[in-house]
Amino acid sequence: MNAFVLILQRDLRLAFRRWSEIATPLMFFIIVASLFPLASSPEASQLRESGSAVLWMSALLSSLLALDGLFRTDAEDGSMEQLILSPAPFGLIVLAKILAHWAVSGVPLLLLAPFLAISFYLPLEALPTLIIALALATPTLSVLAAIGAALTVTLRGGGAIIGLLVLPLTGPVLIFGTRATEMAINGESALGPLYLLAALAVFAISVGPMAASAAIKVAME
Amino acid sequence: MNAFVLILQRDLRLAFRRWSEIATPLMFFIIVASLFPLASSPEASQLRESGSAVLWMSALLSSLLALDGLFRTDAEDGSMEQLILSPAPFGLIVLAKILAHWAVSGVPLLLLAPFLAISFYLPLEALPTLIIALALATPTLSVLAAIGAALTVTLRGGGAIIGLLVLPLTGPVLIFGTRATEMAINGESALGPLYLLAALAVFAISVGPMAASAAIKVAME
Amino acid sequence: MSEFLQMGGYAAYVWSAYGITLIVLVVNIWAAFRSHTGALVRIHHENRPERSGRQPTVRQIT
Amino acid sequence: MTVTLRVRFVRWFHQLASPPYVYRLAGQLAPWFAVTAGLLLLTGTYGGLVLAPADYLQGDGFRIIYVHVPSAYLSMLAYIIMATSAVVGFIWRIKMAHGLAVSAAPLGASFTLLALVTGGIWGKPMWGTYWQWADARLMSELLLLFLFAGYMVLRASFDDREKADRVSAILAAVGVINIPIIHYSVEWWSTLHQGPTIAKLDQPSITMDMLSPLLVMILGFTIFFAWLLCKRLQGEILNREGHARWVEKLLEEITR
Amino acid sequence: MDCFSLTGNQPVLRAESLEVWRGGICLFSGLNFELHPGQVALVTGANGSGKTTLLRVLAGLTIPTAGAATWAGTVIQRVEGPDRSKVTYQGHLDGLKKDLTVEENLDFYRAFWNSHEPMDCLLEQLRLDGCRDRQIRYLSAGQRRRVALGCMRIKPAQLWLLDEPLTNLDRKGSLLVAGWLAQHAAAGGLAVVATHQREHLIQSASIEIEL
Amino acid sequence: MDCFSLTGNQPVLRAESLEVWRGGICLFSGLNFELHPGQVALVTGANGSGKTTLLRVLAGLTIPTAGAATWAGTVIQRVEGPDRSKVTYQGHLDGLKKDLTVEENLDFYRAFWNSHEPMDCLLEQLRLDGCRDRQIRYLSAGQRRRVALGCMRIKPAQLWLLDEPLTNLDRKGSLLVAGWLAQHAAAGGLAVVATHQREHLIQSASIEIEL
Ligand code: HEM
Ligand SMILES: Nc1ncnc2c1ncn2[C@@H]1O[C@H](COP(=O)(O)OP(=O)(O)OP(=O)(O)O)[C@@H](O)[C@H]1O
Ligand SMILES: Nc1ncnc2c1ncn2[C@@H]1O[C@H](COP(=O)(O)OP(=O)(O)OP(=O)(O)O)[C@@H](O)[C@H]1O
Ligand SMILES: [Mg+2]
Ligand SMILES: [Mg+2]
Repeated sequence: MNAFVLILQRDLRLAFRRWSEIATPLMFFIIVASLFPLASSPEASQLRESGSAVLWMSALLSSLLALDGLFRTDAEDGSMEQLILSPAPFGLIVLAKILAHWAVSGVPLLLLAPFLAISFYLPLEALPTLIIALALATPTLSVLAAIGAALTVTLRGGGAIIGLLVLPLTGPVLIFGTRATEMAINGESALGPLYLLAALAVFAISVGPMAASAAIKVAME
Repeated sequence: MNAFVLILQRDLRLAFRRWSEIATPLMFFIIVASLFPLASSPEASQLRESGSAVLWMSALLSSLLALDGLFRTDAEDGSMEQLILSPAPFGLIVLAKILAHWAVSGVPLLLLAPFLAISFYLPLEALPTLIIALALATPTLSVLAAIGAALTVTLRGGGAIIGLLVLPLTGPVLIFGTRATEMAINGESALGPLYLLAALAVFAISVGPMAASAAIKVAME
Repeated sequence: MSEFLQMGGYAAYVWSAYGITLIVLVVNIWAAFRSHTGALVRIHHENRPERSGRQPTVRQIT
Repeated sequence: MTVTLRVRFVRWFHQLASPPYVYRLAGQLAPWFAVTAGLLLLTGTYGGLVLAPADYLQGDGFRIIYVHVPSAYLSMLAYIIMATSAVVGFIWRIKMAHGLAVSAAPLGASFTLLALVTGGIWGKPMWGTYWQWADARLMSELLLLFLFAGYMVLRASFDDREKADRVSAILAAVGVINIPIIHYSVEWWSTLHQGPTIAKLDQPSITMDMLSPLLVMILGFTIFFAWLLCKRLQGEILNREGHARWVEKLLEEITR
Repeated sequence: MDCFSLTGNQPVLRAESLEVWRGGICLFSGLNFELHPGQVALVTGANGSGKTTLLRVLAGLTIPTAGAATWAGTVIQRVEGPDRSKVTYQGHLDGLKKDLTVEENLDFYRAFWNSHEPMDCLLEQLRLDGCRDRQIRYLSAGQRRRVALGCMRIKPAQLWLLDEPLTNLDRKGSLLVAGWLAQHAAAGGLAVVATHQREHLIQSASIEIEL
Repeated sequence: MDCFSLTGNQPVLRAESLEVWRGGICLFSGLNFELHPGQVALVTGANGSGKTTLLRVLAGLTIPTAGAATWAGTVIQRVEGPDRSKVTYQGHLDGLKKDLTVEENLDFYRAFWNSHEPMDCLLEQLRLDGCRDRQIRYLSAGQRRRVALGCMRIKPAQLWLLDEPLTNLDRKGSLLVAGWLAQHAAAGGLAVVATHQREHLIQSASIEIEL
């Protein structure tokens, strides 16, 4: 448990040391979501239609983007070996790293999403569902991205390959997420897809860190 | 000139040594462009409306994504110092690196774009304009991304900060590019924005490598 | 007077625009003064770095 | 005659690179700027809100012009000042020029924000919407805000000030491309946003009693900007000079 | 140095006919040795002879092709839980975070290894007092190595596995490490040290393994 | 080794009251020296004393706070064009591409420096013949250093700037480097070498700069 807290603390401190790193995925999220309407035709009705799609796509991208270095930096400076050799279970350490990543990428995204949704003219009643859906989806996305990062930890250019490996896996998350948003926009109850999102999140968090830690150990051998 | 060819050759070889690196931005491009219709409602008329926007956004993102390591790997393994100390002008070497990057990220994108455009139900008559616009825009995007990569070459998490620095710079390219596509879709002549795109490309290619090389030299100091 | 305040029906827009402008100007003034006095205070509390120019030795080996 | 002029110019140029001189100059100019800016802004506001007649199309809503246009114009001016002085600093290695660029950035960012907000507020009664994504001018003005932000974030990520100066100067220079696009976007594409209004003085599309408060406001904003630029520059110089002898002396004077 | 709670003279680290292959080449085979408490082993050999590989096998980071390394009777990779904190490994890479300061790096490992050693004395020994609040990225090569050695030293482990610890160190640094090794051995610790600077460390060693 | 076309005894590398500050600390100041053709300078000093910084200044990669380093009369940063290929710099990092093989790395630098030296003999000297087609990522630390030294050696430069070239090298490797230095000096070359292993290189040196 001690190790968990320590890793969480260290990774958060590293992220805050360069505050630009926290600001950047967010800025990215905003910029993508605001450039998009520029590139498409500007009518409000249209924006609402593709708004939720754009929100989800850019949430996905910004949570994937920041993940390249999650394990790579540790592997390249030799800390990973020290972490592997620690008495604490390695899966727990990996979980702490994922949690830290989510705290600096996922949480601010949740806080920003409502504003973007409003600027895309999504109806106000849909907001709670949208935020719950994002809150359930972003941890899953982080775990998935972490598995990708673990698989490619000693490969060069892993940053790009992560997208390749992980994007197909994010399909279900995106489908349920946008389905929930759409249902909320149409005024229906979105409980169904939300339950499915929650199930995905539970599954990802319980299995993901183990898979990622196994992959790292093999890659580091 | 010798140095130019050598760097081009080396970078292409490095890219092909890990073929996944070439495949990844493409896969990314395809997946984003095919997940998008999934995430939004799938009607043909709608798709056509956002089709060109999605095409441009994903072209932009995929050309930015692969760029993180363009100078960073060289800086971290010490090759950059050797390149700086070479008798050849450093701007030329940077240009070669950008060209190599464009060849493995931009060119395949150009080849794929028509298929995607068709799958988004864009009118066939708009295709030539779309491809010319992409052909003029992608080098500019590569140069801009290279400037971002150069500015952040010694920063940790530079990968993420690049987005913030480069996306505002890409604004004009996106504005002109989507404008051209839109005009072509409406059956008008898109010569105006295409000329502007060409001007931007010429400007970017003639000034960009100098800016990037100056940035690298300062950052490595 | 109240006619003036109503701005021909555009009161909300005009007054909010002017209000926000006032706020931005005031915040700018405050921030600029703080950046100046802040620098003064910081330097005052810092202690001066001592200049310890170590003299390297150059030896001929015979 | 010309020789003495040139000598004088060269000496002046050298003085401009000397921190204590610039610090003192900025300190002397600041109060004058403050007073002038205050007077101009007060008269301009009075003229704009009270004296100018209501617009025959927009009614009293048009009065937002007196804050919107000056802030929009100043956002661009601030960027140009920032970029030019950064480039000058880069080429001739003048610390003071970098200091000027750094001081202009947060001011420029705030005026950009102000232009966006006042424009948005004005847009609601005029266009029926606060924001129009596809309008190139609005978009490029937003990008200008991001450019300012990027400049400041990039600086913050370097621990070495000189490196930060030189690297961020390159970013500032590259971003200049955005300025003509902001300015000409309304001419290139007919969009929602107003075309040039003031520049066409020969065929005034705006009457004199509407125009004069606007000019006063523009001048007032500019001098206000100059005032705060002086204050920020002073702070920036102190940050850079640290414990130089003249700073120590200055501190002694102040604490005494 | 406190003494480790250990039962007398029994061998604690043992290599049993270790064999490692890499890319179709046998690096070493039939490697047998025993290391008792209080003994330091020096691993020497030409470049590429397998010193690093041997140390990684002993740390449980690499699985040998044949044979086994055991620690107090247990095969090394199977050592779990608190017993793992009895081994420390310092490789060619330093394991430091470039964006954290010297003190923050040391603090992290101190908490991570559950150590209660005082830090001031350690920093003074390493002559890092002046760099305490400096980020690792601004340190010189030798200063980084010193911080890494400090992180190693702070872990209260009985078995030290050190891969070329003298790299980039100046003369005083080398003497410090040699002193540490002697001290460690005297307190009943074990160490396996790979090095090319045999002459600096041979005094403290009791076994030499030449690959 | 071919002789370099140089005019007799005039000083070629000269440091004039060099001074470098880092983070509010003066690393060294008032450093003056001259290096003539055929001379090798050894830079020694404790960790963090500024050896790497001095070499980077001499290579034109870092700008000194005061003073100047000149090469045949020109300030080093202003040296342009073919004259730049008269200087070679080998730092703490090796400048190799991990994904390319030994041969590919050497080939690249050979073409890049416009060199026509034969490679087989070099590989044999470095005892890398067996690793020719192996990617750098699979090499041991010392083998990587050997490849880097090979890349350095292949550039037909007159001034060598080497930062701790003996790091990770075994005994034979150290002897090889010392031999190269002697050979280089005999052929009229110049070298500035930072090292902590003074005893291995002092024979070939004619000036020692202690920071
Ligand atoms: C968020 C919305 C808006 C933004 C970002 C914005 C931005 C700008 C900018 C950047 C300029 C300076 C252009 C230049 O000097 O080249 C400007 C000028 C101007 N704007 Fe806006 N604007 C907005 C909304 C509006 C609205 C709603 C109106 C009036 C209906 C308006 C009227 C004007 C006028 C009259 C000028 C002066 C044009 C000239 O003389 O060149 N703006 N605006
Ligand atoms: N995949 C591989 N294919 C071929 N050879 C390999 C592979 N991986 C490692 N090797 C070889 O195995 C050896 C690894 O040796 P190791 O790193 O243990 O050497 P070392 O004794 O530590 O050398 P040094 O003194 O240089 O650090 C090297 O000769 C290396 O070339
Ligand atoms: N930004 C900075 N702030 C404070 N100190 C710095 C900064 N950058 C470098 N230094 C200090 O400058 C010195 C750099 O020394 P340099 O790398 O030249 O040492 P060196 O003689 O090569 O040492 P080594 O033998 O360890 O390689 C170090 O003491 C380092 O701590
Ligand atoms: Mg080794
Ligand atoms: Mg050094």
